[in-house]
Amino acid sequence: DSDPNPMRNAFSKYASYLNDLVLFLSVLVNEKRERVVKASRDVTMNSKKVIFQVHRISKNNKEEVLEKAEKDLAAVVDQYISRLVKELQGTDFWKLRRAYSPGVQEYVEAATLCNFCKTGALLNLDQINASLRPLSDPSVEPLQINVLDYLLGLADLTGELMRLAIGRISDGELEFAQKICSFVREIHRELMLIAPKMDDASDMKTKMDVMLQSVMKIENACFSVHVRGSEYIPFLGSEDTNFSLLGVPEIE
Amino acid sequence: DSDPNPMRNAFSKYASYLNDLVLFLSVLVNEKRERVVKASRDVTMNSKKVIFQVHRISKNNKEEVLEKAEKDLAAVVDQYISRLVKELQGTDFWKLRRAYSPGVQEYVEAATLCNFCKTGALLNLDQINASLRPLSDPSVEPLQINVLDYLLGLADLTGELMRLAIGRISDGELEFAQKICSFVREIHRELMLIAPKMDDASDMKTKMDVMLQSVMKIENACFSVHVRGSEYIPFLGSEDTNFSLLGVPEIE
Amino acid sequence: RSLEKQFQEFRHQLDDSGSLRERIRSVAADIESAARVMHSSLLLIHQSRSIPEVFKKAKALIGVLIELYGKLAEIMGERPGQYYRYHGDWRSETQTVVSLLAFMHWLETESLLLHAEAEEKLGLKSLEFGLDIEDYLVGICFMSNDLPRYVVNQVTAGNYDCPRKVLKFLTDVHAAFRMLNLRNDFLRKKFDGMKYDLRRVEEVHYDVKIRGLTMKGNSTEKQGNGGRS
Amino acid sequence: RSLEKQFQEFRHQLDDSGSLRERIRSVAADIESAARVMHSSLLLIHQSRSIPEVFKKAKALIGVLIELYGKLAEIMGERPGQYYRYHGDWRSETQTVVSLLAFMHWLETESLLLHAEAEEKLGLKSLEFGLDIEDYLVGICFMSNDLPRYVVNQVTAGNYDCPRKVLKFLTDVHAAFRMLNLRNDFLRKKFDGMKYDLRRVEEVHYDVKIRGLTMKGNSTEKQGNGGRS
Amino acid sequence: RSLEKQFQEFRHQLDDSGSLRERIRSVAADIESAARVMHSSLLLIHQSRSIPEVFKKAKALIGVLIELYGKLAEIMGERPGQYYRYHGDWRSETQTVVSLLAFMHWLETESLLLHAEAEEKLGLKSLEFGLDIEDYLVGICFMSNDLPRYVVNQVTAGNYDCPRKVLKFLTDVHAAFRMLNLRNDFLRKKFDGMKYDLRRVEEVHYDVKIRGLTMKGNSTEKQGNGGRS
Amino acid sequence: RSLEKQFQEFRHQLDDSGSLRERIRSVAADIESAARVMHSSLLLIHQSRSIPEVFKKAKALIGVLIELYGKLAEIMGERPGQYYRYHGDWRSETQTVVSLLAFMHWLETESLLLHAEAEEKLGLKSLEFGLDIEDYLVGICFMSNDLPRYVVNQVTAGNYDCPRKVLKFLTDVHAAFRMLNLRNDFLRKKFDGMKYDLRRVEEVHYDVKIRGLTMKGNSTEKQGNGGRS
Amino acid sequence: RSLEKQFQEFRHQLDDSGSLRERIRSVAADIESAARVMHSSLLLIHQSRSIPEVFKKAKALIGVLIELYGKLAEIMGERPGQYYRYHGDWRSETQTVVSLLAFMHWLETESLLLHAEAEEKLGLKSLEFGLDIEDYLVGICFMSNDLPRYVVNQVTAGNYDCPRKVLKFLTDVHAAFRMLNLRNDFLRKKFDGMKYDLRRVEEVHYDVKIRGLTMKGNSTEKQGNGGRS
Amino acid sequence: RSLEKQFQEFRHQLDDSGSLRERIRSVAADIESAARVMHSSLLLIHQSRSIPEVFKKAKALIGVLIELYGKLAEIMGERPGQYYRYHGDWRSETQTVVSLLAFMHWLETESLLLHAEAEEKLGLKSLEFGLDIEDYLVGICFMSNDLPRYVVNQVTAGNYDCPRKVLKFLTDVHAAFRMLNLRNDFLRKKFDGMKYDLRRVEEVHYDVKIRGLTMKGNSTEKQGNGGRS
Ligand SMILES: [Mn+2]
Ligand SMILES: [Mn+2]
Repeated sequence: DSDPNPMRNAFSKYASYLNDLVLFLSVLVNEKRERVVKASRDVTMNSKKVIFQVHRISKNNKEEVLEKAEKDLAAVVDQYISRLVKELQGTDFWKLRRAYSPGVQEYVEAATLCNFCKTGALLNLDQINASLRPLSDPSVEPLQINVLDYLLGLADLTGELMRLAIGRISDGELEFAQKICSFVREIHRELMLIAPKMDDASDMKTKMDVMLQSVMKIENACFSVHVRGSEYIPFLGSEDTNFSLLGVPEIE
Repeated sequence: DSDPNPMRNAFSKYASYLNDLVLFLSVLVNEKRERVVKASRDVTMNSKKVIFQVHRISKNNKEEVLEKAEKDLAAVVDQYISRLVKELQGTDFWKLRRAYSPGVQEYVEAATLCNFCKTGALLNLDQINASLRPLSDPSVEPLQINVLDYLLGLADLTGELMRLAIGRISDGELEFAQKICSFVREIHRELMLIAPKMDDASDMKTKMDVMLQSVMKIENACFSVHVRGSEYIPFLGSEDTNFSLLGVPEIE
Repeated sequence: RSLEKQFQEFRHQLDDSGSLRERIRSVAADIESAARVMHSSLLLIHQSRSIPEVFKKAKALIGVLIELYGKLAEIMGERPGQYYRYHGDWRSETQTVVSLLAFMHWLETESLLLHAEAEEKLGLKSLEFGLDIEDYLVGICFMSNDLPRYVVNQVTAGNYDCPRKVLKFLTDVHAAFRMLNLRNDFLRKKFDGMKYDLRRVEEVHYDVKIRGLTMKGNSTEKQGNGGRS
Repeated sequence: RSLEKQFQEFRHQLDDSGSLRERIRSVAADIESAARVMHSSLLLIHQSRSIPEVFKKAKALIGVLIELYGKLAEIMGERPGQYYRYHGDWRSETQTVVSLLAFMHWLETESLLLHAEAEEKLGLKSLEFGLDIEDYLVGICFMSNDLPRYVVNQVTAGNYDCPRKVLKFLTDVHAAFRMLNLRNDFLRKKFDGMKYDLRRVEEVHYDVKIRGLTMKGNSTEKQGNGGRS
Repeated sequence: RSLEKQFQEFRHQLDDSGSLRERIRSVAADIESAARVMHSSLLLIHQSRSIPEVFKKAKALIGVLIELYGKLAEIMGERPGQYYRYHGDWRSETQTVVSLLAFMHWLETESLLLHAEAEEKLGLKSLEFGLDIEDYLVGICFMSNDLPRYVVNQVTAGNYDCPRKVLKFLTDVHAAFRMLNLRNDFLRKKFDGMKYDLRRVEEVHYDVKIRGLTMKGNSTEKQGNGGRS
Repeated sequence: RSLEKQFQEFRHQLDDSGSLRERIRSVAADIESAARVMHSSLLLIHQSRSIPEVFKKAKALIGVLIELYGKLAEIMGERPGQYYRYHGDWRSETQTVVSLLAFMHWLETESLLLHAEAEEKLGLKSLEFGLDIEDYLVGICFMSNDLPRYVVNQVTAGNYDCPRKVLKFLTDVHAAFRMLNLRNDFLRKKFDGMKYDLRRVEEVHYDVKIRGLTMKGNSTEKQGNGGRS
Repeated sequence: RSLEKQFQEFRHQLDDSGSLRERIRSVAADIESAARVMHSSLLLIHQSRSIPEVFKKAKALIGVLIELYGKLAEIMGERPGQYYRYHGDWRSETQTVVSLLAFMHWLETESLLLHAEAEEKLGLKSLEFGLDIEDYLVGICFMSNDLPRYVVNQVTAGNYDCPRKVLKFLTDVHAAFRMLNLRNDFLRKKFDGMKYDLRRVEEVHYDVKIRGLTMKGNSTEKQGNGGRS
Repeated sequence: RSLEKQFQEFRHQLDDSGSLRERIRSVAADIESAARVMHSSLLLIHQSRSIPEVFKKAKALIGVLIELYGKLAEIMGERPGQYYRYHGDWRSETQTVVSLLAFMHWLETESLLLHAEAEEKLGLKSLEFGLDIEDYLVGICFMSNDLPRYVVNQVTAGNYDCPRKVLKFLTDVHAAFRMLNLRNDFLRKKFDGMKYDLRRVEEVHYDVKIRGLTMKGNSTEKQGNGGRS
């Protein structure tokens, strides 16, 4: 097919131009996309491990468990987020967002969960982003988690907090559970106002429904502990001072 | 929690037993599963590339294109299937089937497609498995593709053959298209009898529906070439002998 | 032609494995049915019948189960290396069986039925056909789901010491599970549910404790099986 | 409290990007509307009106489009680096625009509108706001979809040389696309459809050729625009 | 022609069975409506109204139901052997009716409404048009679903003996059901749900028992129907 | 030509009703947004803030809503007789608004917000533009869905008399709804859901009652309940 | 009590509008049935029966339709201003009716049935109850969907001039529709489909033209209705 | 006790009808399998094998089917009046069988297989166990779905007269179906699909006719059509 017609020539010129651009797209971006997806998957898996570690918390091992979780979290940043950052460096964050968003969300979930357990407060987006800044080569734009991924991560956080609260109640840590309850309620109220404004509003809507379920699960658990505890309040404190409500340790 | 009760001890013994068994499961198998999934994904992607290469076929480049395709196919075996085989060696093929099945199916699709284009015949399962045997360490059981994956791959092959047939008709290669048509019809008829017997019969049922669509697409294309060609059969051959039906080359 | 010949052969192979599956399913249905009857008889425990009475029928059924698993093992013996091809056909039945055995074991010994013990009870000694570990673990979770109901009914029947024992047992089992590195799958979900069982048992324990019933209970109604109140 | 403050800030940011999106969508709707009118006037080509007549209105609309893309570029200029955040909101409109421009270009020059030419026609010179390559390629596929209809109507109107030209053009475009390494996505699907366009044009070419109409046609009905038959 | 003749005949037959179905559906709608009103009046039991008061309206509606089932039987009498062809059109209504009758029966007699009794109450004596067993069983399951709510509200109203009675009843019914080999269908699913009812009633019984309310309750608030607390 | 003339006229009419719809949707979006903020501030009731505190913001928003419904009424006034043509565009927003107003009304008066009262609160006095009855009823169902959560949190905050009051209210509303012959549609489905709310409130009431908390509660604990015990 | 009074009133209103809807639906079903028979008899046109023969039955049914629409108008007359509340219940039937009338009109006059003409044919002169414009337009789209089949069968029967006429007609209708700014709804989707009809008719026209059949056809088989070939 | 006695009796009845169903399903599976083999051999018709060759295997299978339906009839004979209770278990198999028989019948006789003929072919003469009319009709619709493919492949094989014949046949069948008042169910949906088959056959007929192939075909090409031109 070596016919020397100008249009085909133009197109093969065009095709070599594609070697700069389209192949840039399909090789560089497609393969970059693949690599980013893989890196994101690793971030997800290892963030999940951190979350799992936090759920190992119990009344007596709090410091120890959280210390380990924080160490693991730091490892996620050092090993996996940094790889993601390296892959993303110099490319358009928004163009590849779908490829890395799941990992980032899961990391947000893990980081905010650890922080809440330690400080009882919400880890801000600015704080997270500040902690990521050192990872990037200073010459290029650093990876900054965007508001959307942060909020989507927070939405999932409430599910983990619910699991945590149920566990804490079983462990007799009522105050901790109540603290979680207020915190989750507050996040729910704030996100309710924000949800419809997000770019992916319909995803967020389903997350909001799940979140309300989580809030109510915590409230119901607090309720049943409360009514059970209320029943004998007059007698408590006199007879049986060290009988903590619904705590396991008294067995034996 | 260092209480010295026998049950808990039993359980921690049990838990250390899990270091042999469950952690074997969760580390060895889960991580093995992960690795097998990844290897399978690579097999899929590179088999798809082979298929794509075959679709570059045209009237005048057949040998060249198929040679390249076969080389690529051999590379899939050498580089990716062999990795899969290495991962699977010594483990239960059926246990991890879900993890590697997609890759194997796609490889079957690519291998049978190449073979059909070259020889016009169906590459048998035995032939494929024979070609894989050298990859394995002779001491362990070699990877042998099972009937189910082979048949699922064949089912998808018919879709690729349909695309091929449409392309060949555009290129004036009617006979080739008709050959494809008979071949696909035959596969459809044979699979129709086998489909309900398969382990994953419901998956196969949807594939059968798609396959019938493919068969009919080829038949319809052959039909319209035929009626168009029939119209002037009396005049053809006399005037314009080298006017091949619906072939591109005559332009210019 | 070779194409037809190949497909003919496939047809035979698949017919073959189809009829194998049929045989497996038939055995699995028998296992299911035996487990159902066994479950039925164990349910009497909630009506505070005495353990020996409750166990009589159940124990007889273990013999049936051994036989049925023997059949399965035999069938699978015909197809070496294909255990996991057909495993899905008797999974959930086996999980139920494990849960029942583990519950009986607890009633008798107040300890957890270990994996090896479960295999032994079912006559599965051969390496070829064992009890899948995940099935065992799911079975334990199922057993846990039945404990709150058991505790509630025992307390109703006056057996006030029961919650303490079950709570201790369940706490230990729960702790043991937490040592495992569970994937995000069916087993993990079942295990997550165990927390609710634990909580419910704790609540009952609390109810009993706060009323000072534990002391009384232990002396007077040791067996807790005085018939229905 | 910092929590509330943070969320308040988010609310502002999202309101902000929401109103930005609103502005983008409004421009995109205008692009869509201009493209629709342009398409409408180009449709007259199927009724064999003369090219200059058909193009008059269409060309005027290119000016409108330049302006609208200018607006988009301006809006995106306010948000450096967020092109791909909002890109989805004007994608499909741009693909349609490309298909129309490429069709006009072919009618005038019988050659393919190149990516750079398309950008130029739309006044997109800045690096910040260019024509996404995939959008360009999808646009070319859309154009291809219209060619069979064009060829059929031209032949009906007596322009017998048209199929040959279109066939040559489409064959080249198709070959060029095959050089690309397309992912298995929307673009790939659109490209796969091009084969059917090619086949249909070939059929028409065949119909014309077999009847020896090509020779006649060229001399007598050069323009092929003698009004409706 | 024979083809036309055949379709003409089909037309008659289809029209025929169409109008039959229409008549059946109209009766079924009336049954549904009567059952709805009956249910509505039975709901007052949850507000601890006295049984006679609650039953007055409900009993009147049984008369209506008898009449409606009479109509159905008459219609089906026109088509011997086709009971099961049309049966689906009044199934779910009948299941609801059975559940209401069985609930009333329990309130009056503290025993299970038997199948034969249900048929009798509905005036179905003929062999041709009986109460399908599966419908009867589903109806019993539906009744079971209402019992936990009933027990909760009775206890709230001070009727502390109610849980014990209901528990005994439900345990017996549940045990009886377990004797059946149910297919894996709707009825099986409904029956599987019954264990949650049983569990809930057990919990309420537990709540009452552990607080020693059973003793008090029996003496002072025997009927437990002193209006809303 | 008459064809063209007709379509020109259609064009005007469609553009007209299109821009009308645009205006309606813009107002509806504002209603949605106001309702959302209102809902968010009412959620503080679950954290046991005092009613006046919770209501401050919400009450201000009612003024906004009145204004927005005024706008809607004005727009519809331009199209007499077409209320139901556009009604779908603000339906679901109105249902939410009704549910919020009814919840506030109950908190203040412990009675149901009547249809006429709702219209009045929203400044809808004109006959032309009223509150559709089905929208009102769906709104009431939505309110009912929020009550179980409210009751649970009130009890946790020590307000033990709340379940009794809510139960009475919900029982009455539920009974009133049962009088209606609802079609098999959205409203019917929503109403069918109400029975689960009722059941949940009954359970909470039961939990409180069985523990004898109702007596204690009233006298000793008034915390967190500004104007209400 | 005011609550009860309110719901009693609601009950009346809902029952009222329920029975109204029933009446409407019954008329709509009759319209559907008449349209079905009419369609059936028009189908004979595809078998090349003569127009008068085909129209005889169809025309008689127009009388039936006038009567039925009269009934609808009467019913809606009882509820001024609620046309659009119930409009959905006869929409799709009306669209079918319009498509049939427009097809007949084209067969007789080779021109488009105008909206006013359609209203007149159906006896809808009153302002209160007219033919909704969108329904009219959807009906025209439906008619367009039948034209390709008509053209194919006419050509098969030897009526070679038919494609030219239909093409001209459909081109005009299509162009007229393009003037409208359609919302992204059902009508828009239907209209988008019209281009495939146009394309198909163009193809048939092309087939006839390229074979020089147009000339022959016109002289010998003017009517093209000489029975089946 | 009467409760237990009742459930014991139920158990027998349910086991009974369960094993009956098992037997029916086993026969139905055999029918499905025979029909599948039959279908597969009939598919050779698309490869233009001669009818006798194609029919050889298929006809043998009719014998198998007769036997299987005999078994079904026998089983149902044990349960007079319960035909429609179990009918669902062999419905879809029977529909497939009818479609195959009707296709064969058309190939042999170019006429529709009547209901009575279908019954006869399957050896169903007894009144007790006939071929349900709706199943027969669905089967005919299924056959219709296969005709376009058949026609396309026949023309490709040079049998140019085939479209005309099939079109005539399908037009008649379609017209006959239109006489029926079908409910809005499965059959109606299947019948609605028949018009697409009709349309496709018309198109094929058109393609053949417009090229004047019908004349040629009949005289010159008889290849691949054993007994039919
Ligand atoms: Mn999570
Ligand atoms: Mn493929």
